[in-house]
Amino acid sequence: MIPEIQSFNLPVLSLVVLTPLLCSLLLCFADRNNKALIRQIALMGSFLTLLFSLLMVGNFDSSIGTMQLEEQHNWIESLGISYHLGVDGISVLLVLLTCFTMPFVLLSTWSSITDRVKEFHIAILLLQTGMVGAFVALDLILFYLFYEAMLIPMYLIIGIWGGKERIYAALKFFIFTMVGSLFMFLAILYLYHHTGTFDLPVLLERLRTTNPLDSGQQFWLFLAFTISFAIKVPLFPLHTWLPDAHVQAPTAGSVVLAGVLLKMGTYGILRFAIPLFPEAAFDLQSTMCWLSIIGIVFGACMALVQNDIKKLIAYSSVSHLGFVVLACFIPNLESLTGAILQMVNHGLSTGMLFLMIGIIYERRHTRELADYGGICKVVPLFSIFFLIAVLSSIGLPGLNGFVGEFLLLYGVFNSVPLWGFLASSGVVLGALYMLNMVKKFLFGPIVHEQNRSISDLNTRELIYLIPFVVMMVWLGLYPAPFIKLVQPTLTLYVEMLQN
Amino acid sequence: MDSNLLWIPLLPFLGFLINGLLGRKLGHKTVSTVACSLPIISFFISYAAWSRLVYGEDALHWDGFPWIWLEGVLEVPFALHFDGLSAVMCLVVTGVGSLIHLYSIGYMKGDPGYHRYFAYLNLFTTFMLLLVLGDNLLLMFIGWEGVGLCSYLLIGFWYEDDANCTAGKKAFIVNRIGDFAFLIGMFLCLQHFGSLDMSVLTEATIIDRVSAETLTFPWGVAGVVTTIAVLLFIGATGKSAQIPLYVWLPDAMAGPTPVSALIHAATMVTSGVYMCCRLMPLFEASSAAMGLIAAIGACTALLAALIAFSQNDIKKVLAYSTVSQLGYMFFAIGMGAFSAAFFHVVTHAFFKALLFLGSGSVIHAMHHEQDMRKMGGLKKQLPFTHFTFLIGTLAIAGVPPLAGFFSKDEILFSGYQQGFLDGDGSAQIFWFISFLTAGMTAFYMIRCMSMTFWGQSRVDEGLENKVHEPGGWIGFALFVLAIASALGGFLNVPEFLGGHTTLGHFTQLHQTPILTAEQSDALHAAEWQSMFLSLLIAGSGLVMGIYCYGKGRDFRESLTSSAAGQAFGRWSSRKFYVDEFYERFIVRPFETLSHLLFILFDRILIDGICVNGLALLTRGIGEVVRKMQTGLIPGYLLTFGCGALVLLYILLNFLREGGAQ
Amino acid sequence: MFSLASILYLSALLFAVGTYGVLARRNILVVLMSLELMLNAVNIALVAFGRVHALDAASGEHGAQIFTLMVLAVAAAEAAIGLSLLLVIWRRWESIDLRKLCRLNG
Amino acid sequence: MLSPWLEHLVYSFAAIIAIVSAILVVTRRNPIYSALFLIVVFGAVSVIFMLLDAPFLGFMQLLVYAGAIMVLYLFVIMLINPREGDLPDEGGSVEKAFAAGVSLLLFSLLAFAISHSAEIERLSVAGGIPAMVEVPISHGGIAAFGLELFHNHLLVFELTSVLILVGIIGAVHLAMRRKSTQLTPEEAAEGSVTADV
Amino acid sequence: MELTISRAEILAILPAAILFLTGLMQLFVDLGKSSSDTRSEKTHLAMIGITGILLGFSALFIQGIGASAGVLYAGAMTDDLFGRMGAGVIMAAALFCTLMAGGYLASSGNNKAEFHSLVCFSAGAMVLLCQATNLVSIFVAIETLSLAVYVLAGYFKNHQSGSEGAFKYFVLGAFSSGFLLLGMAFIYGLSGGALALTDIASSNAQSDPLFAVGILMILIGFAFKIGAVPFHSWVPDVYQAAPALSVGWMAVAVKAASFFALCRFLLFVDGGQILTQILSAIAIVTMLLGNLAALNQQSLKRMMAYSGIAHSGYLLIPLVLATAGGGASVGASIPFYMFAYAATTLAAFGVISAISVATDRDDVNDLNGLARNRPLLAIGLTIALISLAGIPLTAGFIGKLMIFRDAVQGGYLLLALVGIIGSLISIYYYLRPVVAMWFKEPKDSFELIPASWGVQFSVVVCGFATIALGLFPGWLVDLSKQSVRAILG
Repeated sequence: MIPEIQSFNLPVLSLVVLTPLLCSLLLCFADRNNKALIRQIALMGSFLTLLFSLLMVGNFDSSIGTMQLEEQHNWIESLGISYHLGVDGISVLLVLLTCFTMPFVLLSTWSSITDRVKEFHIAILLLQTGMVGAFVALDLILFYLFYEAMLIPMYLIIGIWGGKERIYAALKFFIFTMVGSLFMFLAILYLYHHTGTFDLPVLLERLRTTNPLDSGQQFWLFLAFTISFAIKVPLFPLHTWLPDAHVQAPTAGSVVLAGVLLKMGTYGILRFAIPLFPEAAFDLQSTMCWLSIIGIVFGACMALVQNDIKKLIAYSSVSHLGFVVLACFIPNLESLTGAILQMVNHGLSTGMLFLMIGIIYERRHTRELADYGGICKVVPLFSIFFLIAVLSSIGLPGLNGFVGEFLLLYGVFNSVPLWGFLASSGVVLGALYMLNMVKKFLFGPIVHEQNRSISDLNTRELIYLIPFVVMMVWLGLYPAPFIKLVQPTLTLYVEMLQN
Repeated sequence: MDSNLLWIPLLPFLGFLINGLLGRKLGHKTVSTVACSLPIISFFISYAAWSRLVYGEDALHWDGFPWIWLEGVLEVPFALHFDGLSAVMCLVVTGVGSLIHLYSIGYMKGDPGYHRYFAYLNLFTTFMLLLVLGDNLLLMFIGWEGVGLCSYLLIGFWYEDDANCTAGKKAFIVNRIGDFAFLIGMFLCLQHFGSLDMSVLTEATIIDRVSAETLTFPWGVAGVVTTIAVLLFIGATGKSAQIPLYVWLPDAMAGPTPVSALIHAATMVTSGVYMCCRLMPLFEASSAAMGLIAAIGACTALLAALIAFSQNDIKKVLAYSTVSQLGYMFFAIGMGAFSAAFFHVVTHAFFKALLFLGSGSVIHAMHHEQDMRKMGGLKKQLPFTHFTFLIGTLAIAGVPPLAGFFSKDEILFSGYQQGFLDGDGSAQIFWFISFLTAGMTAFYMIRCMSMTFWGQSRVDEGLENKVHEPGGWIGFALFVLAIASALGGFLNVPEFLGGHTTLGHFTQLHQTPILTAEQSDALHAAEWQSMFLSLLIAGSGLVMGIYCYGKGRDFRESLTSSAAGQAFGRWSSRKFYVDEFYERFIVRPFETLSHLLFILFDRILIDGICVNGLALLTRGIGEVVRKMQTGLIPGYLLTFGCGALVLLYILLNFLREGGAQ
Repeated sequence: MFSLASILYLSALLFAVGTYGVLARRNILVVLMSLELMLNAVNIALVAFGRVHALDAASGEHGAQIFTLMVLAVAAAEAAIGLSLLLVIWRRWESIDLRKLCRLNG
Repeated sequence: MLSPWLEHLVYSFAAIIAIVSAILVVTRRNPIYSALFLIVVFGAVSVIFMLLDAPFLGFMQLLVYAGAIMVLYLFVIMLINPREGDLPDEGGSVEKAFAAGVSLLLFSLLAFAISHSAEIERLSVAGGIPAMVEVPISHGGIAAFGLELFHNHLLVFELTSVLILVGIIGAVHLAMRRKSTQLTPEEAAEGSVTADV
Repeated sequence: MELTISRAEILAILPAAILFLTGLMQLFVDLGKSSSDTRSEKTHLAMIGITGILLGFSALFIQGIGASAGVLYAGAMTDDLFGRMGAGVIMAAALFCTLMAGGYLASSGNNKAEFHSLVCFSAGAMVLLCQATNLVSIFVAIETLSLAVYVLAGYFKNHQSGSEGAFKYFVLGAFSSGFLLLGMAFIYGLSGGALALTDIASSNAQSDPLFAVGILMILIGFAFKIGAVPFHSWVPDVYQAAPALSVGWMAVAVKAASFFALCRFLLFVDGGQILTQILSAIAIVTMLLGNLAALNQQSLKRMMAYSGIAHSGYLLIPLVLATAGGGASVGASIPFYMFAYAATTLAAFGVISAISVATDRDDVNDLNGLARNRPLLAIGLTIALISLAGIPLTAGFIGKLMIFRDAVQGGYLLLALVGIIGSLISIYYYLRPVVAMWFKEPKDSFELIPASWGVQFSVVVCGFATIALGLFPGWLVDLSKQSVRAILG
């Protein structure tokens, strides 16, 4: 799907990671009043990043499952920290997702963000650097750096451009995340103390061979890592920051948050928590699975009773990512593949939903379901796109949502039928709350006069919505290439977990 | 390998794209041309394909491309399969579908959502064809949910009315419940068959292997095949409106009438039956499942018929009759008479579409008046409609030689055979139920006829003279369908009437038993008996109806006014309070529970106490610590001194102990 | 001849008395004096130690005494600063009560 | 050179005087008295210095403390000249008792440490009586003292000059009255400081 | 025996000497007009100061950065990398204080040479303290710098609470130096009349209870200087009342000097495991109390005071490890952390000084809308706070990383855990100013906060340094390790 460009070996990953950073530095010197220029620079930067990420996929050899395109340079020898990047099947799709989302997010903010444009774009580009970096970092400290580096920009984005309760929400977001990550930090240090390295591959090797951890250590370390990631996901019952953050964040913030940031948690579990401490993961498997199943159902129930659209979708994210976490803890190929696809799918569908809510919010300045109804008549185009997004998020076969969901649920069912059964019930509930929302939102008679004058999607909005739809259909009808990208890695992964 | 198959579903999809994207720009004319021509073309393509089957080829197959494709672990291709069964279904779908498309041109004239309507209709056709042609359950599932989506969209087509949207939502969600079971069923198939390909699922040897395996549930052990069959059947109950998931279908009548005809009568609702036929060997392998299916089928048939008695909305009557007919089909499946069931699918597609379209033209003529109490004596104004509707009625009532007669007779015979020849007790009961139902069907259809067309007019003056026969495409569609439902029966004339059960053989659903002469004689005798009985019951039903709604009005009065009559009337007209039951005992409790959870658990417990509570606690401690800083120098000095003392004490104490040791 | 221990006890006692003065009194002047007292107490100990180690001291014969001299200098400088601060306080607060200085707290 | 018992006598005498007047220093209400008694303490201490063969230090003690520091004190006392009313009312018996307790504990802990110190033990009775080693006559004399000061402790000596300088600068800056009477912003904002709490 | 001073000795005191001379020059230059124009910026003072400090700084390199001169002035001081590191921190701090002082003092109408020269004098004393290897010199250096800082704390003498703060500082300081002195006396006595640390280390009386008491007393003396609980009482009051710049100077330089001296001291003497336990207890209490008390502060300076206490707590961890026999390697985090802390704290107090000049207060709400009003300052302060909170890509993070890593490596998980919890709590109050600056709108009086070129320059440089040290700390880390190794020679 991407032209194979094996010939010249650029440091592709560094390019992907650093382009947004450089771009944001460039922005620092831009004139703050020349908003158009700032926006264009940022947009160019993100598109360039997308380009590089495609290049990355082009250079990515999908036939082998090991780390690829690795780059390793000494950084802080004296502390044993190295600049070590690499991608494998697990991360490549997520990097792609991130780079895919960003330009359109930026595009979406052209009309919504008019205050402190410069700061905003700098922040969001830094955010991208952080996200991509975290996905490709192979040095624990480096990962931690990026992981935390996402925090400040997101915090600012929520806090500066957010809604009424933004300060509370931003603080909650920050503290919640910090709680987790600081304990993870401690755990990382302990690992260093135990193995004498921060480098993930080496670390894994040593843990397996020279200096293994005893079960007690495994337990605590696993806990430290998993809690941190579970907060990011967010896994029930650590989810309460999410609704606030989503509701208060500006559109772009919500999109990035739902589209990419939450994946950081599931990715972390997949990349660090489980491979590093397999036994502990195995011991706590049922606990985690039950938690995520509860999360699936609980999130759905919560979503059912929300009146604020963004809150509703926030809770739906809790439910959806419950699936992913559940699958992460089921070590078989189907479920893991499903999990990764589902991360991407959730990124696409929920991201698109948030984009569209942002669009309607710009026109109507309310997120209360009660204030809408019947707008399907006024904004048919909008309604169609919205419906597509909804359908993809409730996993209608033929759209992306279904593929991941099916693989994932089958994987779970295959190893623990009961869990598979319970989790699948989330599919029904998903349809329930989503269609409720659609009914109240789009259909029915028009009760509010203001709704008669809403304008439909304009070209710019179409430009950044259509790619999402295209991806949804592509992933829904011909996901094979994507699956091929991840399969070899996951095969190795599963083998590793088996013994 | 025949990629032309792809065009059958693809063409309507193109129609959907064109109308959906550019529909608003194009005029009504282009829209309808595009929308109707494409299904017709795919009708002819499937016709061509069908003819290839007729001339020997046993099946056409398109390998397609890898879809959900985990190399060596889970390989689901996007492949199409065209055998006898799917061929016939294709023809029905595209044929009847095209007719209804044409009909809609007249019916939907001047509707603001014209292009939207046709787009949906095309999309539906696409998904239906995908459902029919899909070579594996998962692909079928795309169609399966896709048609659900379309019905959702079309039921809520006039979305300004809240009720319509609610109905649509209900349809989708109830279907989802079924699909949930379907999904689990597929998981089990994957687990035990290792594939979802129809060829594998119907492979006798594999089925034998699997049927040896069992699953343990908390409540006991069950065979894998049985479980799968039951789960898939539950899926079917959702789609095909069987107990307990039939409740959405009557509400689905909120949609435009052609939609009701196409989706909720002719095609979609029969996809459950189609699925069962597709997996015939699988179902046959589990007698328990078959029993359940038969029971559900029979009961559904009866219940729906009972409700149909007292409905005054013409479409509701037809809706319940649909449910009841579907019950028949499942009854047949339960009895192992797949060919009969599928035969009934086909004939039912004809006459039920006819009836709906007829009612549609009535409603159209009456300016969207559906209440039969406001009709009557329309025979004069709508002679043609009346004629076609009559044919439909007789067909469904099972009057020879119309289509319904043959199919229904086969179904009843299958019950009769299993019940009385093979001496199966439960089968006898089910047979009897469906036997009664046949009579009821005739009765309430006659009731519907007479309330609508016969007797003196109850139409309010305003309309009286406006009512006129809708011509054009509407008439054409009615005409074609009337012929079809008149002659459709001859597709599958049983041997004892000198036929060859063509359809049965063509679809490979009917296997002629190898019998000795006297066995076949006995069989034929039984067939004659059963046919006689069914004719009898149908006739009596007709006569009763004609009498009650003709001369014997006072007799009817006396019946209805009697206590039992009233009680029955109330229950029947309130649909036996099933909706209320669901509403009160499932939907509402669930919502209240969610509310409670949200307030108590999420807001108060987690967010309030655990999160913010902790924060407050910390700040409280901070406040206390802060207050310890009094600002008095002596206080500071004392802190200093005491601190020094304590440290000194600790030190010396330690040293003393150290010295002691 | 008096022993080293006895001198140390003496200096400890003086130190304690000084501490008492610092802790108990409110009059800034007296507090300052008590501080001087503490320094003196230490001086005694120092000199005594120096005397004991007069010949074997690693820091030379008079190490302790020189240290003490430095302490004297420090004491003088401290007294100067302390007293001028006292003057400042007196000007701004019209009081030499230690407890009055409690505007800063929390 | 006094005879040992006389030395002992003088020492005990000085010690007692030192302690008693120290206690008086910290207990007198009127700072003047405290100051006077403090001078007595210094005198006693310098006597002890003498006894410890540190004559030069003894003189310095008298010069610096009694001569300079105490004069400074008295000068300040005269300057601000607190009347009876200005004298802060001392704290109640409770806090006095508390302070006493703390200082007593401090003493006892120190004493405990001293009494348990083997080293002190050794030094106290080293080589039997007399505990203190004989020192050359020059010991503690100004010449030896000065030589050592400028050889081993030159740096510190120089540093002391800086110390004194800093002391002078500080004293001048703090004690000097400002001509310009306008308040600094921070002064103007007095109110806010407590409002912060 | 005639008086001889070696070249090494001269070079060793050169930096300090230069600083002293600078202070003197500033005094003389200003002598004429000291009392008159206290509102002018007096750039000449800044110029003299800067040149002097830079000269002194370059004097550090004459011997070669890594060179170790061994014992100088009969063991009164040494001249090694460790000392140079300390001197580096202190001079950097002095440099920025001098840069900012002019504008700050002028705008508060108090610009006299005393401030500048006192900074220089105390800086000199601190430099010597970092190099001092003998009890007397340590004591005198400490007292010199203390006296200077007392005066700086009460520099605005007409400022009522200012004088109160200064006096509190003075009384408690004198009290603590009493203890310090007592401890030194005991150690001198018990180590056979040794004053030089090397001699003390080689003396055989280390097991004696009185010796331990002596060490404890000295510890208390230092604990007071670094504001460790329970000897911290003075910190908040003094910080809140003193002029913002004096506070910046105290917070950085005094703490740095004390920690360097303490580290050197503890690496020489061996207090036994009880000392380790006592130290770790102090560390734990300090971390917790500092962070908790800072939570609800409204005054920025007061908040910074408590945060400073907390940071002393973190910095005690390496000392604990050092006394626990971790040896040289563990102390390595102290020099680095000090540099990091200096950069961040100076940036913070630069901004605070600007605020307090503009709004007459240092309330958190006075920062409202600073990001619009003065983005440069806002960014600077934000970076500083983030670094203090120990969030990655800043120097503060690397510092915490080193400290906690050492703690874990040394098996002191508890300390690390408490540290983590502490920094978790700290995030709340470090974010409050950020919220005010970025999320809140400025008050209706939208006048631009006057910030002198000196302040702006310093804030930018310090902020930049913070980030730079966060990204490329390698060289400094190596230097720190090397320097601590150099102590023991």
